[in-house]
Amino acid sequence: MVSLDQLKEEVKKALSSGKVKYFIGYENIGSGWQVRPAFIRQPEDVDRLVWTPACFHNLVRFLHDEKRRRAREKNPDIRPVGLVVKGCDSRSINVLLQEKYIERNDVYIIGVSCELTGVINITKLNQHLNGLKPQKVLFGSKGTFKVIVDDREIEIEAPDILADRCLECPANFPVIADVILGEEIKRNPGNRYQSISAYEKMALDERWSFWQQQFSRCLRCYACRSVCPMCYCDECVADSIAYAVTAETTADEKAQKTRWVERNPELSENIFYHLVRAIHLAGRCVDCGECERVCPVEIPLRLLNKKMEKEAKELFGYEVGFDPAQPPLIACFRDNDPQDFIR
Amino acid sequence: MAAEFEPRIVAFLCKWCSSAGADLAGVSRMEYPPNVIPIQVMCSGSVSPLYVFSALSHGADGVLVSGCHPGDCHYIKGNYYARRRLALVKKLLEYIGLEPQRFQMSWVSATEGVKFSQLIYDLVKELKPLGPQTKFRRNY
Amino acid sequence: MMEKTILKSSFPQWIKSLQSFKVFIPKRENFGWELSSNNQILEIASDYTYPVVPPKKLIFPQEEIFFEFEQNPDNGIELKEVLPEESPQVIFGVRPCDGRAVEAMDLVFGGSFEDLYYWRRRRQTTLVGLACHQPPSENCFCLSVEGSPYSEDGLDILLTDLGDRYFVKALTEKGEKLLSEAPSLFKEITPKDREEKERVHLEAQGKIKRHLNGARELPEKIKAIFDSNFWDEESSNCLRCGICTYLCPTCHCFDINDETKSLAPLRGRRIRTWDTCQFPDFTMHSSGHNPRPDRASRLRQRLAHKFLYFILLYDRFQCVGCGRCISLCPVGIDIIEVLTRARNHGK
Amino acid sequence: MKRTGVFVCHCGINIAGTVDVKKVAAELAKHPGVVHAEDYVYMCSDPGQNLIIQAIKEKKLDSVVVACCSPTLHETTFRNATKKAGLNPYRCEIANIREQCSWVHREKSKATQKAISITRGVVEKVRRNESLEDVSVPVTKRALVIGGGIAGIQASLDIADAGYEVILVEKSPSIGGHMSQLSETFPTLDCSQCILTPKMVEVSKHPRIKLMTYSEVQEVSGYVGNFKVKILKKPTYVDPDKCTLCDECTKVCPIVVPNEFDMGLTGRRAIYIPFPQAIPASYTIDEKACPGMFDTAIACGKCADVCKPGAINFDMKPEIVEVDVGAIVVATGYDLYDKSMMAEYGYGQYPDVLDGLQFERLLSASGPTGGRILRPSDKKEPKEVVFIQCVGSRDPELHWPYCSKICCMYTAKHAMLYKHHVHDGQAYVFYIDIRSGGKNYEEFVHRAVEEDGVLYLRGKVSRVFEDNGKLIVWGVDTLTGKQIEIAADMVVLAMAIRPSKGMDELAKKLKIALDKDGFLAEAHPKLRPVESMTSGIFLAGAAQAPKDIPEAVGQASGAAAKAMAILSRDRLFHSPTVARVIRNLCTGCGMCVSVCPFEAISLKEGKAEVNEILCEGCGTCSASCLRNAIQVKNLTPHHIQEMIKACLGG
Repeated sequence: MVSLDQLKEEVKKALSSGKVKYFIGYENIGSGWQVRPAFIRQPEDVDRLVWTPACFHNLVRFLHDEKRRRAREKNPDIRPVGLVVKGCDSRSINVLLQEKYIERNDVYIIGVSCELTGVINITKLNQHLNGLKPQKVLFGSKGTFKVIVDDREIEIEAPDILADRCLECPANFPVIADVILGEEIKRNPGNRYQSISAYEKMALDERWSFWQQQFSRCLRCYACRSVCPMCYCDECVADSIAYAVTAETTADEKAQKTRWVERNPELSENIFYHLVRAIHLAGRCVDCGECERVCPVEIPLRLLNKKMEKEAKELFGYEVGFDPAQPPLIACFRDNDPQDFIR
Repeated sequence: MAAEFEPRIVAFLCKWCSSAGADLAGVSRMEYPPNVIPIQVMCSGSVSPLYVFSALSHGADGVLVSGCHPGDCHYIKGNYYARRRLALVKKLLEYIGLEPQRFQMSWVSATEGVKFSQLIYDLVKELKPLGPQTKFRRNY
Repeated sequence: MMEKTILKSSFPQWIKSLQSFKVFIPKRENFGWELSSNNQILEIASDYTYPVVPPKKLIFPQEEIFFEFEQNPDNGIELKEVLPEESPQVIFGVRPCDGRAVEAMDLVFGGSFEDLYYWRRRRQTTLVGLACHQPPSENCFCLSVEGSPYSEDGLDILLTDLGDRYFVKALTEKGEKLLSEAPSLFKEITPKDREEKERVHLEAQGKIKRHLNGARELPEKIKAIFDSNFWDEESSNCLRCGICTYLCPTCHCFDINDETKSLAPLRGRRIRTWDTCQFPDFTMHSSGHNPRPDRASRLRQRLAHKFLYFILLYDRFQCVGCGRCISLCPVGIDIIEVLTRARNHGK
Repeated sequence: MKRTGVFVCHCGINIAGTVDVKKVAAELAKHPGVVHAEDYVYMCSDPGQNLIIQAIKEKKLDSVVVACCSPTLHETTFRNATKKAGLNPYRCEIANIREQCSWVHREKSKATQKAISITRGVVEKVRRNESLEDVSVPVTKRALVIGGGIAGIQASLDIADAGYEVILVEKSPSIGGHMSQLSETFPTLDCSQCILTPKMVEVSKHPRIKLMTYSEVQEVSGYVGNFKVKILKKPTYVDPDKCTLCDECTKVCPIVVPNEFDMGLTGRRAIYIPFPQAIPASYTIDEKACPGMFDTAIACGKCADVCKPGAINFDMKPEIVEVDVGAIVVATGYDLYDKSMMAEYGYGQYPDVLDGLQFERLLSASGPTGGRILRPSDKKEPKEVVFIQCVGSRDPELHWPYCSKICCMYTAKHAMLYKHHVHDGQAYVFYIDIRSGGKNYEEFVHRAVEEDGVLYLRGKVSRVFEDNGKLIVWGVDTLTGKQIEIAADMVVLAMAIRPSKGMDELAKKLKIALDKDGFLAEAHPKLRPVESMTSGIFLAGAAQAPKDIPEAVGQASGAAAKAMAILSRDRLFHSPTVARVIRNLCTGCGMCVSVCPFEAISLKEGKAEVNEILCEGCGTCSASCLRNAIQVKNLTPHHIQEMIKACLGG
């Protein structure tokens, strides 16, 4: 079991020793059971911290803000930022290291083991509770969740309400950390590609009609991109809502900016945007599932990223985020990469 | 009677092998259907997935990327990167529901004029029955 | 003003009678409720809450074509006006907050300059409100922003669910016209109907859990703390996505772009699309200077627009308390909490 | 608004026969930004070019598209014309409507439509082209030659004679290479040492050659015209300036190890001079063999005791020398294929089974036997000697598929010289076929057969084994189909030629490629045989492929000439269509650095930086960049997108 007290203790130590600039963990939203990222700046604030099955957020994403802040400030405080990370989150740190976006000592990592569980899926929880409103959602004893409803305690087997990504997780233990809380417990690996198998089996037109429906309701609010630990580009090639323009940018450079996707939210543009995102995440996505979770119209974005994850593994033997020293998927090749599709 | 559907194919040809192979097809007067619009690039390795998506979005019925055979790349290894990158693109497009015939890759060397001309024949033949590509095409 | 009742069993017939309208009714989708015009649905589901994407999208769509342009043979450019098509529409199930939101948008797109495209759609739209029995979300706080679960503002009709029937209050001519499409279905009200309706309204009011106290003090307070670092801390986990604004029923900011369809001859169109103050490029100047360069200034803009500028302009809040921005924020930024802390800041 | 001119060539009827060129010009005239469009029968002719020049001047064109044949034919022509008209040549582009259109289609309307689409695309490209100037860098007028065999010696002398400084690096203590081990050379049978030694001396005396023996290239960075090379100078522990070559040291040295110069047929001391004519003429202490070099071993120091001039210095340390050079010639030579791979021929088991170089040493007057042919086992003169060709070569299943090229000739020479020494002896040669292409080579082989009675047997040897003091050779004569058994006194194996040991690592340091057999890969097998794929690095001698002395010398002179072509210039110029980094967008992820085949990109302060001299403009970096932060000038993603739009929009 991950001990919250121990977590608080570690964070307090890191803050009071001045080792970290600030610490990002999770706190409850109001008095409810849901949580949000919490920025802890003072040792006395560590009591805000929680560790529950609702800690979905991949906090690694906030390193982008820190990097941008450093670039803006004249004499930035370059102490590391402290983070709580799960196994998947830790792999996204490895990808950022691999891509030299951050250095190892930019981040102080408190890794937490997901042990036999992980994070929950709210829809599954609501379905399970059949209309009842939970007051608290906690980790139970081995492999269960404890949900408090109407002051009663209900024990739920983890697989019943676990997020899909957790069911398909290749490593429930942080692969990089300064401190690790909880035990490394090998979990029975399920089918890592379970969620996409049904779609792979569909007939082509059936698949198209599925995806057409999904993409046509995209609002292009860019929450998927904004929450993604890998989407750190200052200017997105697909459709930028931020332009990396400075006083030094020449008129030519501005004129040469390519607009691949128009701003209109029609199907063609939505598809283009999501295709670019999927292909740019190939070999980089750690399946933290955040894009899918935040989508207000619930486009199943994981299905895209998971497909790319599977192809990278099956075609090129490539696994994401376990080794920060490996070359990026598309920046390397093997002489015998498959080419049966080439005429 | 309505005219037969004529697919429009955008072909990204590497300068040193495939475009030279297409030139050889020309020099040898090997006829092939006029449905392909060649865009010469320096190397198949320079073909970004964005180019493929863009061609589809602008209404191409088919996209071809053609480079040097493995080991023959003028730039030593550009085609190996292309092969890996575009394999993923192909998988992705098909997963979304695009007909596999609509995005193709080939190795055509500077001596393979015959192969190039045959390839275009085949592509056109495969694309005709599919009709226009409307899935990714812009509507306005 | 006309008050009637209609049996729920007659409701489908009413819908069917609206042949000359495009009718939108809430439909359950896997991601939540959507206003759908697929002609299949003839009643409002009893567990309907509110649509994820508010009704504004039917009046102020995410994409509006202004005009098309085309090069003519003598190389001049011809413009062709594109206007929203003539098609009267009825939206059923508009929650009172969303109705008030439309009224707020009317102020923005009306006044001394009327937005042609907005009003063409707006005038063709009949909003059939549905008073809340239950707060549609746990984050509802309409009472704090001068609204209520049975507010009539902006609506053409307000329905109140009385179990087997709806209490129907036609508020405008447009509303009355809708009733006249099937007059036989509507019954005269009885005092009991009215009594019951009042009870439902009051009960609903009592069920609202969340409150933003002292909202009218906020304009002054926001001014006072405008330059403080309060906003930095509050925005520290903001992702700069567009959820809070795109799904806000009152947010109405837009961007205008030209899209080229072909080069020879030159053909294209000018379109308006939603935009949001939460995107960094919203205030980006071509020089590279951005007057709102960070998340703090963007969060402040969103709240100041709703609780300061709008009040100065129109003497009302630009927030209707629907709570969507709270429920949907991926990182739990809660407008009630932020404003409450703002009010208490420095105390 | 851009002002583009479009010129459509008829190419006689080559284009106009299938494409309605008038229509192409008329349609393009309507394209936005096109202010001039015309057609002409032969655009590449002088009048045609003049039309372009005139239009540029009169209509103030800022970009030009010529719709004509393939750019491989006339791009340069039209760019020169553009330049003549005062417009930057990179503002001219070619639309290929002949090879890729008119010549391959029949239906005129469709071919015309296609020509219009192609030309539209190119118009959209050219109007976004920048005016570019060739990039240039200064040149360090000094060459590095790696390898001190005959190829390296020749290249060094040629370059130095032309007036440039040369640094010649040799890993062993003396230059000379394998040629110094040879007895006589085919087909003239002149003494190898006699023709080599004067060249070695010339190297040592040349004022512009800096000779660094017992040295190895450790690190290479930079690029053509501007390489930075770190050279490790290993300690010899003997000061060559003090050494008088008195040879007292070797007499007292207690350690004997196999002598590599004699291919292990004799021994040498731990302190040694490789051979009497070695350059530099000095001794070296083999630190791997000398016990005095290790703290833990018994200190010996006997050599130092007897060295009167005090030339021995045990405190000598390895030294790293850094040099700047403008060009590099790689001439690292060959080694023989490892004989232990040939168990069926009994090598290593039987002392009288030798390889070609060992037999050279037996033939050499300075060799272990003073030039007499004696069996290593019993020092008796062999009366029956079997020579086996293609050992390890031309054997794709078990060994190497290629022909080692020189073995036919040297085996003929060996057999002939054997007969000259042992008149009553019999030489047999097993061969697959005889390859004697080369001046006077065929005649030479005939002399061996006809004048010296060498018996050539066409076939392969299956086994060699010892029986009763004789080496029994089993083989088949494939001409007669008969089994052959020869009881020989000596067997000489013509081993395959392999690249010298350590060359693969050197190639990595130089960032040059190897071919499938491990030799250095040339840039083009026919047209660029002395160049590597890396600009400024040239290949000479057997490191590139097996070759004989005249070929190695010839290639060395070729490589030297190529190197001099660089060194003779003050600055190098290079096509400007290279990659450029948009620094605002670059996050320094380094993907472009990994994919660049030319090592042209590096990370500086967290951003990619392109070395414009090394960049070949292939664009692989650009496609790998997730942010389009690196783009090839005049073929940016923006260019491509606008081309796509224009091609499909018509």
